[in-house]
Amino acid sequence: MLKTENLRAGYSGDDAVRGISIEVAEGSCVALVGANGAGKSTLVKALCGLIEPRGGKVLFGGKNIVGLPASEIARRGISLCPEGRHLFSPLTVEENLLLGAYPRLPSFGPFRRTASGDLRHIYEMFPRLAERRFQQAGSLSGGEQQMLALGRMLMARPRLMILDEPSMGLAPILVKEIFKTISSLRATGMTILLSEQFAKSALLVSDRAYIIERGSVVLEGTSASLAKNPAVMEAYLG
Amino acid sequence: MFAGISLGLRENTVERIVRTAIFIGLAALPALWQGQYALGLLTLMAVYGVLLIGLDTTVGYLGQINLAQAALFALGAYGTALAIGAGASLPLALAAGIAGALLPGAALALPALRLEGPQFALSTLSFATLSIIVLNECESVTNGALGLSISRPLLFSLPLDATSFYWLCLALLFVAWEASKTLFRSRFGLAIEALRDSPTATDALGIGALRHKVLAFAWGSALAGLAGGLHTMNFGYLQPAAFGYDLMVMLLLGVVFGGRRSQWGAFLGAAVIAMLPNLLSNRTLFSFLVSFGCVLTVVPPIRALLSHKVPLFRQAAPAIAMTLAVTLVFFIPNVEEWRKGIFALFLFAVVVGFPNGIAGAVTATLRQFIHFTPLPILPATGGISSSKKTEGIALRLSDLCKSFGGMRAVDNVTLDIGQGETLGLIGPNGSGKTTLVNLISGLYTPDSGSVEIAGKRPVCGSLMSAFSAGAARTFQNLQPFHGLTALESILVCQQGGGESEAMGWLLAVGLEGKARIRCSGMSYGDLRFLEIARALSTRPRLLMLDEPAAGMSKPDIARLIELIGSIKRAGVPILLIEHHQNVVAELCDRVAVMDGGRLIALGTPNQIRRDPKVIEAYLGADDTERDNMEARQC
Amino acid sequence: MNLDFLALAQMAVSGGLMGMAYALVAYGFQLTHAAGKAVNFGQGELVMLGAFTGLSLSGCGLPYWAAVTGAMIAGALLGWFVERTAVRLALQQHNEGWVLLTIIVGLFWFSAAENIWGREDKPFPVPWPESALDFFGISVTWQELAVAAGALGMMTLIELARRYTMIGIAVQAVSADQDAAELCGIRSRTAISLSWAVSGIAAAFAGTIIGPVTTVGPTMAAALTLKAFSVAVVAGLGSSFGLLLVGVALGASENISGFLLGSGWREAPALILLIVGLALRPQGLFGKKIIRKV
Amino acid sequence: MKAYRSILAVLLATTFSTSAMAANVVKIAITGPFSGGSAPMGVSMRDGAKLAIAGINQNGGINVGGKRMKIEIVERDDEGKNDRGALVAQEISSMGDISAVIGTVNTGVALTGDKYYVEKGIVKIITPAAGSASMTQWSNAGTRNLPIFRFAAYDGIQARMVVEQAIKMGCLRVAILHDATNYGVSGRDDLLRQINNQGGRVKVVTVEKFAIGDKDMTAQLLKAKAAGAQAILIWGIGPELAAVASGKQKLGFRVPMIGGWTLSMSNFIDTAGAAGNGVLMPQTFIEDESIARAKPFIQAYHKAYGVTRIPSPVSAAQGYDAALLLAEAIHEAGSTNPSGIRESLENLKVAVKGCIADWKKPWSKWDPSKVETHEAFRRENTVMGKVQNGHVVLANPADKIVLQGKMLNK
Repeated sequence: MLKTENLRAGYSGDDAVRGISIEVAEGSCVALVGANGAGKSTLVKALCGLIEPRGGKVLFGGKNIVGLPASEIARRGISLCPEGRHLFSPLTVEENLLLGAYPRLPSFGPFRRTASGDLRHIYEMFPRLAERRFQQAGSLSGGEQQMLALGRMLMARPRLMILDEPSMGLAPILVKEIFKTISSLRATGMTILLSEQFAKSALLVSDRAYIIERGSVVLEGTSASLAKNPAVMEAYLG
Repeated sequence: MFAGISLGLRENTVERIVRTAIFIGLAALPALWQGQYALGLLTLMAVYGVLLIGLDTTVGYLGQINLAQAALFALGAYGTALAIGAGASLPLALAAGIAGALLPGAALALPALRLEGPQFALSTLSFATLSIIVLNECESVTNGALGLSISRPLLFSLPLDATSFYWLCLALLFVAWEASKTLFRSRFGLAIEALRDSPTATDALGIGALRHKVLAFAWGSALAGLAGGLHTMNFGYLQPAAFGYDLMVMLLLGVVFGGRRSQWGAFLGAAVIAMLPNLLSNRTLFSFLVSFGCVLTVVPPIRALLSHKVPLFRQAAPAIAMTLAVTLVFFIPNVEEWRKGIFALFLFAVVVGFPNGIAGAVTATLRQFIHFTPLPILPATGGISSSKKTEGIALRLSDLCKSFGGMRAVDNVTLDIGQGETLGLIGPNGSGKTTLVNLISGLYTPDSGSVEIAGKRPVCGSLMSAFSAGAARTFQNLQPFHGLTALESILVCQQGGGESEAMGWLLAVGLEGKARIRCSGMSYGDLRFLEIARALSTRPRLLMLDEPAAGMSKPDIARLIELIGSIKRAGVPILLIEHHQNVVAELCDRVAVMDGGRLIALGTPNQIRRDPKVIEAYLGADDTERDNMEARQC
Repeated sequence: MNLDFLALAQMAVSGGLMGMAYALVAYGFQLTHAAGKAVNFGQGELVMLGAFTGLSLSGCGLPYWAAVTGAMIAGALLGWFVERTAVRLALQQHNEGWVLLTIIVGLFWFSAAENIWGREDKPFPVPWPESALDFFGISVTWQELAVAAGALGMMTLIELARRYTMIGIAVQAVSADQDAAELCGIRSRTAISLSWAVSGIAAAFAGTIIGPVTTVGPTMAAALTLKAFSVAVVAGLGSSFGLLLVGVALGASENISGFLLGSGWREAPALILLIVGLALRPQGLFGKKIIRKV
Repeated sequence: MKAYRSILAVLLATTFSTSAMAANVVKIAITGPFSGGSAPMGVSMRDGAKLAIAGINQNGGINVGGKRMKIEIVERDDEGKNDRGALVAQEISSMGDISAVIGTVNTGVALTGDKYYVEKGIVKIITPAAGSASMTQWSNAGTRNLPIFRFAAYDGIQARMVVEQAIKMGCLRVAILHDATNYGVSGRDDLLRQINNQGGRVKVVTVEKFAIGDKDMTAQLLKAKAAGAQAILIWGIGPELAAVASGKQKLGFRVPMIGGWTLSMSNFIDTAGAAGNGVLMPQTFIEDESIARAKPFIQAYHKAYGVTRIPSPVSAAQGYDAALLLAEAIHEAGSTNPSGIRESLENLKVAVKGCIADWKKPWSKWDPSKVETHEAFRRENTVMGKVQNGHVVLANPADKIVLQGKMLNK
């Protein structure tokens, strides 16, 4: 479904992503694992069009999407839950969720009614959000914010979900909860690309994984095999 | 593309030669281009030159939109006029003009320069309006709206005719130019340059933003006062209404048009705003200029078309504007009525076409064609040495807390760093490490708890205070001074000491070969080393390195380890945030681990490596521990 | 004493009602600042062009409301044009050029208006009577009421659209976090252009409601823009309620200080307060504190 | 490239054509604000003068020493700004071939710029700027052989008429309102001087100021009302005057409003609407086609510029007559030499039939102690006008004879 070929990207200065080729098959969950600063976030941003790649290709459903604006890529079905969540903090929880479904909703008129089915679905999944639906997103706690970010992404009914460091900045107990949600999503047959610094958890929920170090893929394979590979551990602590 | 010509001269020397030649030419011009009008224009240009060099200190060097310059100009003009009315001699009258602008300018600068962007613009605008109101209303002093008429006083009992007055203005312009240039080449100027690029970094490195800004503003005001004095003597009649919004906008346009952060730019801008609106009254010249401008602007889009690209709107916009201007010039019966509109189109084309102004565009072109001899590099002295060793504790944090919104970013952290100790701070992304450094260095004010650096308690939330206590830091997201060279970046940070000492610091981090390269052109890894050199040059009592190895290549990391090792050997206590475990393992005496804002472990690198809590924090939870989670959901 | 008190009340009421017009133009600043961190320094020219368009349309025999609608459409186009030609270019070049480009575009509008509509001030005909109403000794003209009601109505309308239509919420999302909005499939450029168009509508509408008071001429809005800019910055470029409050307070304070100190000084106290106030609270009275990140 | 070459050709052609013709033309400069706030006056003045000049050129030009010379106009927009005005004056005075200058609306511009004409001895006719200072500066300096003439009812005359009118209407307690510009403040001073001349008969109860752009005059009017003013004497321009008139109406403050000639401009009359009725001002010209003398000019102006009303009729008429007077002076001088023109302006032999009056020797030899020597208008050829239903009419119908009249003998 998604395929990159020798993708290069970066901000000012050197490339942070130095020629990465990955593949995500329909219905699978693929993890990008690597330490902070390995280039995972840059890769993910390049996939979604938030930064323009310096070289290489991104094929989504067989079409090259390099150079399209992020909003266009989002409309084609790639949904990113960005690192640091990036909620619309002055807006309410419900508005945040509605915005997730923005391309489908009427600009004027009864948008809430149009989206009510999806909203109900999200609120069932995250009851905490239903309780706080009219609260400002910025006033939520870290875990709730992450749930909202996930919820917002689900509202888009994406073909491919990309989660960038969903565990970042959360207490361990909340991290567990997030991973539980991810694995339940995966169970519904959603295609997921997960970028994660916590190798163990990431390898547990994914089918395949790529270990990234300094902008390049250093290891790839099924998650089960990688989990047993001592080199993975090495990539972190050594 | 071009080999370029090598002149065998330094850029600075060439600039000075060209400038002197131009001034001599300008001084001789009245002999060739005769008439009162020519003199009037040239004098106005010289006066505006002084004024715009002053305005450029805020608009260019400080990077703030200053709308008070026209009012300061007015205050200077009135100062001079009143002094002349009281019988002052010419130099004294000019001094009165300078004082007339400088004092209110400094009074404005103190509150206004704490602000930025629209807020700064608005407070200067308010000041400007207020000044005009005062000039208008204090009729007993300023004669209000009726205006003041004065005649030009004698210069040392010599009467000044129009030509000699022009020479006087020209001479003062030269002095103002040279003085500004010298000022902005000095450490003061470097500091101004640095604080525009990153006020956070300048404050954290003890350069001090506000002090420098106020001084720069005061200098700009003094020049406005001088220009005002000259203006009074030039026209001999003053009216408050002449210094309103229109003049302000015109001055601002002049600076941008000419090119910011350059005396050349201010001079060219002055020439344009003094001459162009007046010269454009001449229809022939007008048509010629506009047509010529039009031809110039169609070059980029045609070039784009020739290389089979659709020209960008940015490239095409100036051409569209100029074509419209040409259409107006040749098809409107009364051009004089459309003068302002055509002038606007002209300006639009220049501002879009040359975002760095005329001076910026010309300099860039010249640098392409001409190779100047680079400045010499002095031998290095000094370097990392163990100069400051005190007993006791380098850093003590007690019960430090900070939350943002609902998130506790730092939660009850208590930590000590001993003298000469290197403490590693690790933890997953978002665990609060950088927030902790921001609290120590005074960028954030803690919600509760206290920070003690080398025995002193800095004022909470003040970068400068933490710096004076001895803390110096680098930044996770680089805060380089883009406009400065590597050498200048060090010079501006070090407290005294000359170029050779600065070279010593560069040598210590291995950047001695890149001393004359601008930060904007340096690689990421080099900038990381430069930030360390910057922090070192302040001779800190506590060095905080925030992810120094992030984004570095393997050989660079090896160099970094060596560098931090030598700093450590010199006895400087270090707080090191790092993800690369090998860096931490090799350098740190102790390691602290943060997770979710809390300190979860503290010990030697080996202890930490084996700590199950740490391993879990890094590798993430096991799904096996369900019970925990279910307990929470109930 | 009694007369003085009544006079002060009269001043405060007239000033406050006109202050609503400041708030409306300031609202235009706020809209564009929220969307793209830029404001139009040529907003006064949009106010003026809106008024002229309205005048020309009603000169063509259109009824007042149709003329106002036409002016608003023109305002939307002009606002969009300024964003497209000037602001976006400057922001692409990453400098403060947008300030100058908006001033320059304004200068061009000014010259164009002088040549198209002439240089004199013209009256703007209105459907309401010229007489005044009397409330407990304070007289209020229909015109003043119309300005206040118009400003309030326009702001309410835009604010409702911002809060209760999907497109309005999307524009707010773009102001809050442009990248995140893009990720939701919102075309942020379009949203920003839309904000500028709405800001142009507010400006043009302001032109048509103050036109009858100020008369319509090329220089009609110069003073108004500066005051509106002050209102926007003092209120904090983030709160529409704050704008109204500050606008009314500024209008009233000007009139009262003009009455007490002499009319030449009418703006002085507000200006001093403004400098001091900003020094103490840079983010504005109703603004949120900005956290520096490194 | 081709386009560029053709543009170049046009440029060259214009350069050569102007220099080739230069010998056979009289060059006259017209300066004033043609853009910005005072543009209505500047443009009307310019267009009036151009109308006169076009008429002269149609008849073959001026007979200068037996040679028919056409008049060429150099226009310069001073934008109403002093600095720009000074530069315009410098430019014109250094052109070398300018015979005379007509113009200036803003007194400040005259104060900054006129000295350059005086230095070069270039003749300038100031119109319609009425501020006293633009002439008194020369009498104060004791300048000899002054080449500056004024063709406007200067504020001294106007102020006197305004004060006399107030007395005539029995308003002995007056409030003075004026704008914060040079024009308004000097008008205020003239009014105070004239009131002083009346020897304590009239009492000024309050003096209030307003800024350009002020639309709410409640404060000033409330103060005037509280002080018991019986009339408002006002000096200002255009929309602010209208704001005062509407403010008066709003507060129910029904006292006469009398002020300078600018109250006759359309930007006051149209804006004030019904509130403007009854407002009085001195006039030198009224756009009224029933006045036989004015009719041809009014019709010609309307036709030439495609308008149904002149933006500032007084400025236009004064510009027209000033140009006629100048042409006659050049003819009588028999040369385009400025000093000759100055002398013949001071001793005009033939009465010039203008649209305001028949001008018979309007000026005389400059005497620094008497500004009247270079002032064309007298109390006698200025009338009181009144706003009535959107038009200016004569306040005193008997004055019609003044506007019709063939007077002005010295």
